[in-house]
Amino acid sequence: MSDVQNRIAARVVPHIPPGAVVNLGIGIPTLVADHLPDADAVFLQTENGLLGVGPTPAPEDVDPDLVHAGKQPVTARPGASYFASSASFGMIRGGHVGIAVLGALQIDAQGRIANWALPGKPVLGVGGAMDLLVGAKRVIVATTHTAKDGSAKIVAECTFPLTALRPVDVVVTEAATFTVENGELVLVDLADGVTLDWVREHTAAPFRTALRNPARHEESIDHA
Amino acid sequence: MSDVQNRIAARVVPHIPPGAVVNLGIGIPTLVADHLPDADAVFLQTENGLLGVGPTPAPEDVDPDLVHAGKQPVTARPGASYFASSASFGMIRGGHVGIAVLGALQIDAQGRIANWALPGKPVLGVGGAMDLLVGAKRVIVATTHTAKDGSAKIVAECTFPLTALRPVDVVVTEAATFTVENGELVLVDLADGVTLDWVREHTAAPFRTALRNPARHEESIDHA
Amino acid sequence: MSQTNSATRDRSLVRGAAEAVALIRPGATLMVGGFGLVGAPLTVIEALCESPDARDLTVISNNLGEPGRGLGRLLLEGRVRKAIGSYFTSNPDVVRAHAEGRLEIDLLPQGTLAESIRAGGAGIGGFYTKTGLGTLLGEGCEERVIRGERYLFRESLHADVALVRARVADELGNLVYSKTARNFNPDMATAADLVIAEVDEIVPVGALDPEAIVTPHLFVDHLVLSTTARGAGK
Amino acid sequence: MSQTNSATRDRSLVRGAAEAVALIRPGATLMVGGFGLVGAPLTVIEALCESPDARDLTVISNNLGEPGRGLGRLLLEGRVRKAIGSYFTSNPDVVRAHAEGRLEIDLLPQGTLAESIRAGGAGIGGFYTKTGLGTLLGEGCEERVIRGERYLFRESLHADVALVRARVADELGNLVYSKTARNFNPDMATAADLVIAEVDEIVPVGALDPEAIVTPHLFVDHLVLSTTARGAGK
Repeated sequence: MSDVQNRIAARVVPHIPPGAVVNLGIGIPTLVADHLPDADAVFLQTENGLLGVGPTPAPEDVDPDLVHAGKQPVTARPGASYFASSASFGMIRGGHVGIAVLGALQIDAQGRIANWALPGKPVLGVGGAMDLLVGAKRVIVATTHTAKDGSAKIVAECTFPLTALRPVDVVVTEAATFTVENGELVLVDLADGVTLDWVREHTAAPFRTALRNPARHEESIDHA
Repeated sequence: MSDVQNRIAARVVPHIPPGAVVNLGIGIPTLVADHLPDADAVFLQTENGLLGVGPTPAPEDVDPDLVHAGKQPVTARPGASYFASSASFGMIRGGHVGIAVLGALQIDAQGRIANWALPGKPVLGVGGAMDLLVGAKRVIVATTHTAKDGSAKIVAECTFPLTALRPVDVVVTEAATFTVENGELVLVDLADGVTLDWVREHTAAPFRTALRNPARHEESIDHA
Repeated sequence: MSQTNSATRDRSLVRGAAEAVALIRPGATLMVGGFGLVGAPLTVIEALCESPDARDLTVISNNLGEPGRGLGRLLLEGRVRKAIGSYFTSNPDVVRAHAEGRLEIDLLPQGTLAESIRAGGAGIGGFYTKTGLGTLLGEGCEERVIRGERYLFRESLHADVALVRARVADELGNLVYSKTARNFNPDMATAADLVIAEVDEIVPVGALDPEAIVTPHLFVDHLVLSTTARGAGK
Repeated sequence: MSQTNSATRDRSLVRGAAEAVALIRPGATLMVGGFGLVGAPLTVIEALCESPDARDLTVISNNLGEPGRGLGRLLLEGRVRKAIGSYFTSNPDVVRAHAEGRLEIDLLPQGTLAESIRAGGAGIGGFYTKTGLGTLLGEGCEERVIRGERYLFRESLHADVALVRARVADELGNLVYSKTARNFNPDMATAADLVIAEVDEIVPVGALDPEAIVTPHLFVDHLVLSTTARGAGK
């Protein structure tokens, strides 16, 4: 994974309190596990049926029956439990997973996201994305600020199919962090070296600015 | 339990094939277990969460955490399993229990039964009766032929509240056995010493007669 | 108890029974595990009977205990306003309280009760069952034909607090049960905002087989050590 | 294997893979366990690929295997008419077959898929979930407001045959699973008329802990010993 992706993952960590039950989506969200300062204090749930996901095993310790939702080998921590898919999604839909960290293709001005389908392409995969977005108590999006072509991912209205009507709670990018409050995006943090102007330029949705630590950005330089 | 009740229970046994998964209701149905020639070949399910109910334990072996749906102590056979109430009724409603043996207050001419409430009294208990009647693949009623006051239990129409719209498959009394075929009761067996006239006199619903072993009843005497 | 996990280091789940039930407010809806007294959290219920705020309660439970025991005592203490369950006739006190207008009762088929609780815990708003169709208990329920067969709609159930009984917990709150004392407990543990589990024993994290844990710890908020012998109510 | 039970004396559940899949008729609806190849009954699927009657199938499974492996091979053999699942994009053969009109696809959110199967096994005709509301996958679903919140109706799923993968069976057919290879298998084992379980090992009756059995034997019709190493598909 790239440096940018790891920086995004690291920026998610302060939003995860000790003791939280967390489901990490595929992609950047998966990297969050590596950045938790005390991994032992967070309980990772994976929707294919495990609470208590541990670190990636050494190649010689891989158990083919032990994978996360991205189908990559994992381990199980002490105190872990296994369960069937219906029970796993019962946990998720029933509001028993505290935090879901998800990727996104687009985020709209109300904090709703599109992360499962592309417009005009056949719709052949969704997995657990919709259930996680509907059911998790808090949802954090971890995404690059812009798409590969440089276009904004945070847009006034999603042109890609929505994953759910439920808005997310926090959007974390390599450049900025937004919370979603009363149906609007609020910029609460800029990454070191990122200016408000850069964020304005690369964000295609209106947002309110309420930086939690504005002093830190007084002398910020342009985003590389 | 009385001699009559045990005779009824014994008359149910031929209707239970080896290997069957059977739920026995409270009362006379519970006695069926004692009459199974090879109890090992039948799997008793109890809706409070056990497949593989074994015989009543000796008083010194009673485990307060191990009871059947009538809340009496039981044992568990080798190969038994425990499960939650939702899973237990999933089995029942989902058609995975082969046979339910239930008691009845009334049986109507179509084979529908009333076994959970009395007319004009507050309705304060139903338990698993409705689920068993709706879900079991086959339902056998085990009941005395007449009520305590001598009135018929098999009636043209139930005056007591129905337990379900689903008709039962077999009605076994101390005197007679009826099957339910195409919405009508069919008398298929008379107990030793019971005449067809006795059954006609004590049955208040129309029924067709198709005795499987009529010769046995040619010289039958009156029911004591 | 060993201290193998920072979450348990930071915050033990273990509470005294009185401390745990003090979280229950007047007018609360409770789910209480057990089939009669089997698998009922008797220590927690006893504490509830002593708690001044535990009044005007709605209790979702298969039965209301036995006369003067378990939930039967809570009823006699005048704390229960309404009971939702499947079989109340075995406790004459319940029949009397209902006849005298002191207790509202909502009767459900046992399977519908279990499924409603399971649905409530799993984020399912309601479901269709054949059970109760054409009976007194189906009156007023919406009907729907699915694949040519008639079903009744039932809403899911949810509670403010669930009181459950397990055999063993680990320090994280993972639960395993004992035989038919399991009954409604695992379902109820999923369907309330706050879950208090009464257990015989608390073992270190890692002592339970991950394949055999019935209630994963994310459902459990507090653990209370049982001081009531199993079968004490029999 | 010991012979401790007259039911097993009378009738062993063990079948050869070919013998077991010969029960599957053309046009059948199959549920097949597994999350990708993890927990998929690969030995049974291989036999299915050799069975002349296994054609025109509807397959309910989270995915259709991987290219040429597991259900992916069944697809390449031209046996699958329709797939119902949640994630098909990981197998390019599925995308191609769909684009070329050779494969009908019904896509469900993964939780809705799991719940539909569980409901089908539990005699529930349908249920209400919030998942999918306001999305492409919710189009055409009936909506209902329950306690002030919007839900979508979903019908339950049922199959003619379920092919599941467990770690160990006892001779009666009780099943326990292996870690995350459990996934859809226990739900599917409840939701089909005929259930064929592929297992690594068959142990005598009584060898499994009654508290830890995940699939009670009444759900299981036939056992097939796996000849495919776990992870063989990886």
